[in-house]
Amino acid sequence: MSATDAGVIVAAVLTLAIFSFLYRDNPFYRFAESLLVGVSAGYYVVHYFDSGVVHKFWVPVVQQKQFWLLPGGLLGLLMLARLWPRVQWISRFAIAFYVAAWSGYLIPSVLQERILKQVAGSLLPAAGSASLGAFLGAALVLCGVVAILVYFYFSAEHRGLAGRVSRVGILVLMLGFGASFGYTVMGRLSLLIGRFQFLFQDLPASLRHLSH
Amino acid sequence: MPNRDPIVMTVAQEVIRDAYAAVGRAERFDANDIYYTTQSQFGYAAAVCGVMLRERTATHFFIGHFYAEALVLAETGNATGAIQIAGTDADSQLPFFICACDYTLIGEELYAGSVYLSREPLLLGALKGQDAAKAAILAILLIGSLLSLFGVAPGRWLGAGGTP
Amino acid sequence: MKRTGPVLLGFLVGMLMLIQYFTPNRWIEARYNNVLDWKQVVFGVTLILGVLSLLLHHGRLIRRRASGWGYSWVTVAGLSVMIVAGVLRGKEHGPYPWMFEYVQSPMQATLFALLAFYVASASYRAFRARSLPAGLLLIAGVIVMLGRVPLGEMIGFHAGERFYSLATLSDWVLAVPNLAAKRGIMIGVGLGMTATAIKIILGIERTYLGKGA
Amino acid sequence: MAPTGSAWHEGLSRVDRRVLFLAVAAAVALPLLFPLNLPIRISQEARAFHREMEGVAPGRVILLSFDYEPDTMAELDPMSLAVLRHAFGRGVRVVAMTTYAGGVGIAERILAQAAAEAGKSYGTDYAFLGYNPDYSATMLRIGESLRGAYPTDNYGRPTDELPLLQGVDRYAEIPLVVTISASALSEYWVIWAGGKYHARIIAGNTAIQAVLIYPFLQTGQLAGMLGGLKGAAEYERLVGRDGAGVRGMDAQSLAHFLIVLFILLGNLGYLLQRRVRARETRV
Repeated sequence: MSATDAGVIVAAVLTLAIFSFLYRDNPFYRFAESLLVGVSAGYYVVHYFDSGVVHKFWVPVVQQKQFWLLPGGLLGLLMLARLWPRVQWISRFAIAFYVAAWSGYLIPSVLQERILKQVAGSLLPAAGSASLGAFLGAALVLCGVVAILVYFYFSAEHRGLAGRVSRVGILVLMLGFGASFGYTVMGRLSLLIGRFQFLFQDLPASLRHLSH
Repeated sequence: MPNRDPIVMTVAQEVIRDAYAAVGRAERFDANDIYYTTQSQFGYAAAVCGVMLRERTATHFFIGHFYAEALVLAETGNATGAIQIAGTDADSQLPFFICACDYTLIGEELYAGSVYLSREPLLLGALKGQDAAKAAILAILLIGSLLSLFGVAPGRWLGAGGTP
Repeated sequence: MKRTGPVLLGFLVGMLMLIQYFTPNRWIEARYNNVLDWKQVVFGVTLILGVLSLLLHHGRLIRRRASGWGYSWVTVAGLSVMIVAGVLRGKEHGPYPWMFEYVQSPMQATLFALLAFYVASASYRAFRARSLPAGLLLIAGVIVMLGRVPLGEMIGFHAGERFYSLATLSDWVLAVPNLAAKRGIMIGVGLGMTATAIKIILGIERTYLGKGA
Repeated sequence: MAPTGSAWHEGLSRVDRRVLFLAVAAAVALPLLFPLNLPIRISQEARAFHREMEGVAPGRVILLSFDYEPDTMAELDPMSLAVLRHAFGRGVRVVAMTTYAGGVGIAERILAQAAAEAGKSYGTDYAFLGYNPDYSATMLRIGESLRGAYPTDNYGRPTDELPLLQGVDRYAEIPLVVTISASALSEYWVIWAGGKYHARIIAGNTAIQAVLIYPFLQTGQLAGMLGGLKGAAEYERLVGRDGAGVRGMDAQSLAHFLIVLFILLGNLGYLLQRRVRARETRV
């Protein structure tokens, strides 16, 4: 029996163990769940160490003599201080470095890509430059975005005009969430189709190999 | 409080320890209540569902950023009959929280909620700042659209031409 | 030192990463690259830390014979087998890739596929048109679901030479109301992220540093 | 004393979950055993995705990022395989990477399959850089230097020695970035790689993520997009090699109609109950 066929059979048994959770929580499922938690944690720690420490630090510093990476190693060690409560405060330097670096490079890119370009994309096209249908669509998008921004405007009470506009905002939001719901159902079912394709196609193939 | 992200776990332990201390019950704080389960998304969802089903918790708070496990948590929690309050900025998960939870904070309402509860001057200031920015964006949208109706293309000033 | 040190370091690093966006200066660009490399190493160590705390958590369960400690043995066993296999035989051959391919992958995929069943039961039991907004959510969901599959694309009518089907309606729902909704949320959340980032750099937001910061 | 008239719709709302589960299993399993081969309509986003891939000159190197883990491989494996078949078929070279530790095993399996089919050799026609922790730092670091972000490839070989990467070190030298992503990774590629470095990006997404990135399609920050297994099926048809995407479409159709039926039945039961309750309170 090849490693692949054995693997497919083990995979099929574990797949059924996870599906058994649908009937109810049972030892067969809990064994599979615990095995998954352990195996995936083991997989991740080997990869994190291999890529984060070996490939990204040890090899470049030792073999390629890139000593500019040494402070990174030091900050990594500072993070390990979290393991001992008495010196836990040392790890704050590593956390502060990590979170502040992320915050620094976030501001310009998020402002440009998630805000400015989106606002630019919501402006109406010049009159006559777009077909009636496209222009109508752009106008509806503009109204939708304006209404939603009013809905998320917290400094003023939503009464009168602002109240009606924010009411339109929540309705547009719901149409958007409806589209998300439809697509999410599509995605989930595709994953189930994938598992059934495994059970109905890959598993029988391996079992046939065994019977020869 | 099961956790899926090691950094969030360490921060959560600190924040909850401070919260216990703030109400004078520092002795009730047990660091083991805030633990790490797994980085694997679904190992985490299964672990949390197990806690909800086994310990019959009365109230579930799903606060933060969620991915696909949101539906598993909300559906299982709904089945146990617990009160469920959700707040997330993951708009792909909001339809399920809206349908399966008693109340859902949508996107920014989550941040505004913490400001409303804490009345923290610093947080309040940040909220006011964001609202001012929204007012500015609303102005740009309306004025910009009027301008572009008459042939002036304000999109260029906003970096719309950024893509090669 | 315990408090101002991290906040000062955060301010310096945050400003460096902010300024690099706007200047072609070689020195700043070099330090920007360094910070990116260091950040990846720190994140790698943090992730390892997370797994260690998982090991400690399950170790405690085993020691205390807490309920379900037998399952903790399975978790610790799975973790150890993977680490030993990874260290001894490497990532490319032996039990390590085999366990990923035939133990971790199928189970992770199946756990996700469970959602298809949960979505079905939620559709039947939880998705009620209690109010106008909830009703709109369901109508949009049904339109998009039917319009994106072959069977649904055949339902429609001919007007002139064009065939208008559920797919055309679902394309419109995705390209107009859905686009406006996602864009509205995106702008708001983008502002929130920017505000939080500014507070972190200026040291106003320190909760992530924990007690006494 | 519950009015007798409400008996059958009381039953409607008290159907056991497991009956629903069996119905879903049947709706998905039957079409896999008895295919219907329904026609597939191609969307504009998928045509744009295909056009972008066609626009890359043979011999150039594109960046393909496997940004997903085994939990969504059913939706995304068909896309990554189709992208590799399309690229290798046109003589386009591929440097692959992943921002998920769980993506390494997937990338190796699909790269090996596509390279074997097309007779491509590692190091010259394609390479795999593996996983780097912290995706935002990785995406930005690639903007400065691909070899700086990945000093070695997934197998420990220094990236300076890979023939594939000679003359390819920044987004400017990469005509197209293709991300096959599960969660918000396609959005992050737009923010980090598109923001400062103006990379040209197309994204293959899970259905749930696809619906979130329509704003980026409209502004052109994303040049093309595939959405879910339907997107994979559309692209497979455009590339001319049917695969798991096309094979799954019949089951997808049947299952969707079943879910819509559940929603209608659930709401029917709910409305009837409300009318019965309203009549009771008036009595």
